Amino acid sequence: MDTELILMQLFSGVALGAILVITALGLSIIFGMMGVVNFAHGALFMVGAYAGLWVASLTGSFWWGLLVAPIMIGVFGMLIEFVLIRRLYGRSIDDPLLLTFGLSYVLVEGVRIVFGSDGIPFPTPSLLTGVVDLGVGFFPIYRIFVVALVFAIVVLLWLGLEKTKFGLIVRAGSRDPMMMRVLGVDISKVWLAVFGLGVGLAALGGVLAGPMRSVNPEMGALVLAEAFVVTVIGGLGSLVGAIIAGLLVGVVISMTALFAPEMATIVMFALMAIVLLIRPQGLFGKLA
Amino acid sequence: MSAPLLAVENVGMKFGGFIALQGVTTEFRPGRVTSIIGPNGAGKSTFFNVLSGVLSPSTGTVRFKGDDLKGTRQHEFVHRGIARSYQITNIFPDLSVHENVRVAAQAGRSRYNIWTNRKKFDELDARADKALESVGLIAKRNETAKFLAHGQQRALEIAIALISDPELLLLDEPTAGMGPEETKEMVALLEKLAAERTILLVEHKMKMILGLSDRILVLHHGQLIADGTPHEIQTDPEVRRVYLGQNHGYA
Amino acid sequence: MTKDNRNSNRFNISRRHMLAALGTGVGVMAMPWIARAADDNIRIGFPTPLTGPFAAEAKDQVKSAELAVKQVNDKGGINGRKVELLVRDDKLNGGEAATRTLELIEKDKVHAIVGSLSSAVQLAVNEVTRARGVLYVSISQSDTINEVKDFSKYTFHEALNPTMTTAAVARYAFKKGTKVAHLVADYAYGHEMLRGFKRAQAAIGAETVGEIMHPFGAADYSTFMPRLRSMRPDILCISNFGRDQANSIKQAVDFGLKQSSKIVVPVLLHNQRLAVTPEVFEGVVGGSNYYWGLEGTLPSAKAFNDAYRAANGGAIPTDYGAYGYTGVMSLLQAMQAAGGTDTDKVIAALEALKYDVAKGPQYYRKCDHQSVQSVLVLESKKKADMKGDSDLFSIVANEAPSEQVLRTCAELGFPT
Amino acid sequence: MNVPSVAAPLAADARKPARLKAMMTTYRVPLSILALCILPWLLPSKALAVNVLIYGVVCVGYNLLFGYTGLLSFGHAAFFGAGAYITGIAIGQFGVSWYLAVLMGVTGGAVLAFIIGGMSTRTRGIYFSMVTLALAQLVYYVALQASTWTGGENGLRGFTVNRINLFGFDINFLDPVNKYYVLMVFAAAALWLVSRILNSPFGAAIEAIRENERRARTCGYDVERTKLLAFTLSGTICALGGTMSALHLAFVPLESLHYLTSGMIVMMTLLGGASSFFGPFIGALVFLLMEDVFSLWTSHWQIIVGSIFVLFVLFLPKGIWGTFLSRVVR
Repeated sequence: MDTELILMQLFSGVALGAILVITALGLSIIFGMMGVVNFAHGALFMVGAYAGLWVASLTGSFWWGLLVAPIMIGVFGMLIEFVLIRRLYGRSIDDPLLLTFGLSYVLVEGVRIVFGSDGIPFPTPSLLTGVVDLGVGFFPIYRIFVVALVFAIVVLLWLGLEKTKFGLIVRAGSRDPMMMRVLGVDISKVWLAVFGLGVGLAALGGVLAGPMRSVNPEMGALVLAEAFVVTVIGGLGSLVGAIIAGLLVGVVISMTALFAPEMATIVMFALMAIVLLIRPQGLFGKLA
Repeated sequence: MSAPLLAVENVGMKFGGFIALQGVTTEFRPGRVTSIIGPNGAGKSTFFNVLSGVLSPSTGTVRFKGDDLKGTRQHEFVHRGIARSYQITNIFPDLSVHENVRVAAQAGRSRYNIWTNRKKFDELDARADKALESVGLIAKRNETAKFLAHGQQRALEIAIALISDPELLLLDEPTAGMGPEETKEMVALLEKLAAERTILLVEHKMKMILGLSDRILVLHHGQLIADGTPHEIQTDPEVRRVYLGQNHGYA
Repeated sequence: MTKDNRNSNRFNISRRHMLAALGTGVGVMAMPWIARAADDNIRIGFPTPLTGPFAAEAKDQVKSAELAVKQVNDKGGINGRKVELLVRDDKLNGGEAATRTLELIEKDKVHAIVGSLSSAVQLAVNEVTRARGVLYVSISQSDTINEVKDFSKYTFHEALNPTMTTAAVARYAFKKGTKVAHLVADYAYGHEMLRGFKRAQAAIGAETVGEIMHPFGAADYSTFMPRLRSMRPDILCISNFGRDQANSIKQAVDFGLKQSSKIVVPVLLHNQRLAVTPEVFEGVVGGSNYYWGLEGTLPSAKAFNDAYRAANGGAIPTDYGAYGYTGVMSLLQAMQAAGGTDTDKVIAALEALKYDVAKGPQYYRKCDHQSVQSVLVLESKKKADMKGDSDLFSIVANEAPSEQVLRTCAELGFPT
Repeated sequence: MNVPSVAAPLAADARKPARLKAMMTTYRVPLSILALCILPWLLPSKALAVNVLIYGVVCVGYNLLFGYTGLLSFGHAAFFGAGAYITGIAIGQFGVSWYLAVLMGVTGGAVLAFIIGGMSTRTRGIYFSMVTLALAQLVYYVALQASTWTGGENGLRGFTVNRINLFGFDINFLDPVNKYYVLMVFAAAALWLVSRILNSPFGAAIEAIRENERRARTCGYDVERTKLLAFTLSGTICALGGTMSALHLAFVPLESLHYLTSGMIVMMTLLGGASSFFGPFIGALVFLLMEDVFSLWTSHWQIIVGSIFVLFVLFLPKGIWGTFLSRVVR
């Protein structure tokens, strides 16, 4: 195995990890801040891909799709929170999980009705097609762009949460929603924004993954399992955990693909089982 | 002198940097009512949690009837004879009042029997009814627990703690949130209970404590600053300065 | 939610209300399900995955099957008995397919079953029909159905199998000394395709420079591309199916593999090509059972295409759609020859049948009931060369039907 | 959703529904079995009736953990699938007699449930659901890889049971009615077993844990061990359902291990009513009937089922049977 191959393999692991990070972040934000597990996260990832495709075909440019689709689906996410999830606060913590599970059926079938059940081509934007030779190997430009964009978003998110007033409210809200209400913060607005942000991130993951995989109604199912594994490894509700675990899982899958390709999918679950045995609360999580 | 029921040696509890308890050493004789008082944040609840196995102490040891409780899992405490009630009502909301107490009684006997019908254990039913009678809830036997009034739920809390016939009963602010009428009833109940078993009480109502307790411990900033009869505590200058503030009469 | 209790509400119900409620409850349960009148129609069960990733192929199959039934009914049916097609959704799941097949046999009393698109569904239906002696014409591509372990004397396999397609494609694409790299889906169907290619390579003398098994149904193939690229193959053989095929080809192109090597697949799927842009599939070579372009050379193909266009508003039949037609038509022709639906007579008729309904002469081999038929080799056209939206492929080869291409009966485990 | 208590004075005949309620609880097993007897004649096909029987058993077994212990597992398909696969392999590849194969399937499922339960009951709340989902997916991919045993994605076949002898009778198992009533014996046994477990002291313990885990611990229950036993018992019943499915279809699809099957089991249980004994069975019946009927009208039936499920979670969390019990029978 020459070093060029190892480097290329490592890079494709990081690129795969980037998508895992962005989806797991959305899941962790919603859970971390609201204690709600969004079982429709995979379906919204898929809806995001279709929205990106739809906007890109309307405007003729991938970039509009990349910008507009996550916002559009983020607002749709807010609608879901406002109309459906809001009614469940105060009830058993399983209810939002069950509701979003039923919702995923509706979303997948809805997309099948509107866009048909076959895959639709999501052309890689012309600017980003092709491969660049960085001397140490061939790297597809699109994946370099994905890694860069995800890195930028993660930094943006970190700044938003750590440095801004809104970020402070969101983090405090996750610790003690009752206290926030007492302090006169309209916690329901915060949750609306947080759910919209989480769903928007899932949609963004979908748009970014569109050109890499074919866009089809079933693409969400595997993504949901992947997002769960990454969130569990990282530690439920910990954003740092989601980022580190996402990259870790991406690289581990990629390296396994080098030596024992058929085990690539199993290794993800095996990794999670090991983490569970050693640290049930995950690498960065606090004991539930 | 009989061996101490509970011996606490140099017990300390640290949460990260914050020291909740420091160097607490004392003993509890069987058959007496001891109250623990102290301003909020003095470490009373933490001390209770250590004694009832919810927390294992950072330093020091707790001996119950001579043997060290270190490493004993929380659910085994009640089988050893240490039962507790909670400051915030902590009952089984959707089970009936009778079932609340019956299921607690059953924990001592048959926890993994998946075969015989539980109605066959009629002595458990009898014990449950007896406990309900002793706390005056027998009339509400078939009500759903969450529909009881606050005071009645506190009484149910005590019944649940009582059902395992504990030698040491830890009561965490049993009269919290109660009006004068209900408090009077609770005090009467506590007096009846004090005759049969050792009680450790955490409370804020001074008149009640002074009337009820044989002995009072005062905690301040996680340290035991006083230990004596109600009269000694009232006249102890250190306690007065720290806890009772400047006024000289009863609180 | 789970904390809610049974008797949390003291609604005061009188006896009358309560009896009424119980009455309606039982009434709903006892909705009289009208048993299907057992008339003298010939009923053919048609399980197909109307929901799921292959819904489009399934709808094509239903249209073609209905066309075949209509054509036979227009000519007076079979000895005057009308043919009826009972379409059921097997949801591409073996368990569902088995349940639907049981219903078709036990409740609807069907005389035969045609259908299934995935090999798991085909094997499930086969399991149910062979225990109950029901005729079954299966139209899903798989080698396993031919093997003696799964053999049923009531089952006829109308579709191609990987051995046939890979042999035809290899003969066209491989030369002596060609360096071939394999990317294979790690499941039964993938292994069958790899085995077929290896068999053909041995005959031609093409050399395998590397093999990568990728997880079945994986979405991301980027992790395999660097290694494939490092093998510097002349030909990259991608042996998987459906969405896996579209994804892997797209990502191979992303990683620039098409610059250095030609991409070859065992089966080129009409709808998967539509799911990806022409540029991605450009130059990809693969096998197929049917392409509407055959109408230029084959009268039966022309007749089928025209009848299909007439019945479906000008739409052309796809590869998997054609299986619905050839499967049902071969069964009906056999029933006509046997003069009815007597199972043993129809089996004998099928074994002796010579039919050319859409793609040239075909017949069923005696030992494993595999339909010996021609195999097309197609190449995906550049966008510029396409004369219309459906003009996806050019026919680069048409292997005449021959048993040499198949595994011998002995190889399959049948006593010779 | 606690309904505000109506302060109407307790009328004389209000006690009658209470007595009816008590009667329905004590005789729930005989009543359920009576319902099972008439079931095949009410449904469009016997094959559907057997499926209702199978998923009814699976859901009632699953509800022992979900409705009664309050643990939402998303991995019980692993035990359903394991039961089916082990039975199929035992009959097909080892020529074991069918009832021994069923026993092996159930034991195998129980062992798997103990292992996965051991790992997952260390976590709590939402974490538990995610962990069970991921561990069951691990079993799915292992089954996919072990294709020499399980047939991989082609599914397991080659173990059709044509005739069986039950208590000396030689029964043609291919006949739909015979098959239904033979499998009904298993279903009745499962319902009886679950009912006994719920009535036992252990049944009271798991309900206490559902109500208030902290208090149960302080009352002296070893919560982890009790949860593990509940998890294993519910996994065992699901495995029994799996063995029945293997006998019924003579085929085991790989999808039987997928988390979408676990999701379907949760949906059926909640639709029927997780706070009642027989509710999950009703849920399985209604779900499969809806699926059978709607899929004839439109291939997009899943959008209807999904929407109905969302509405139930929102407005009728006690499910069809739970709401019926609380509204009509009080």
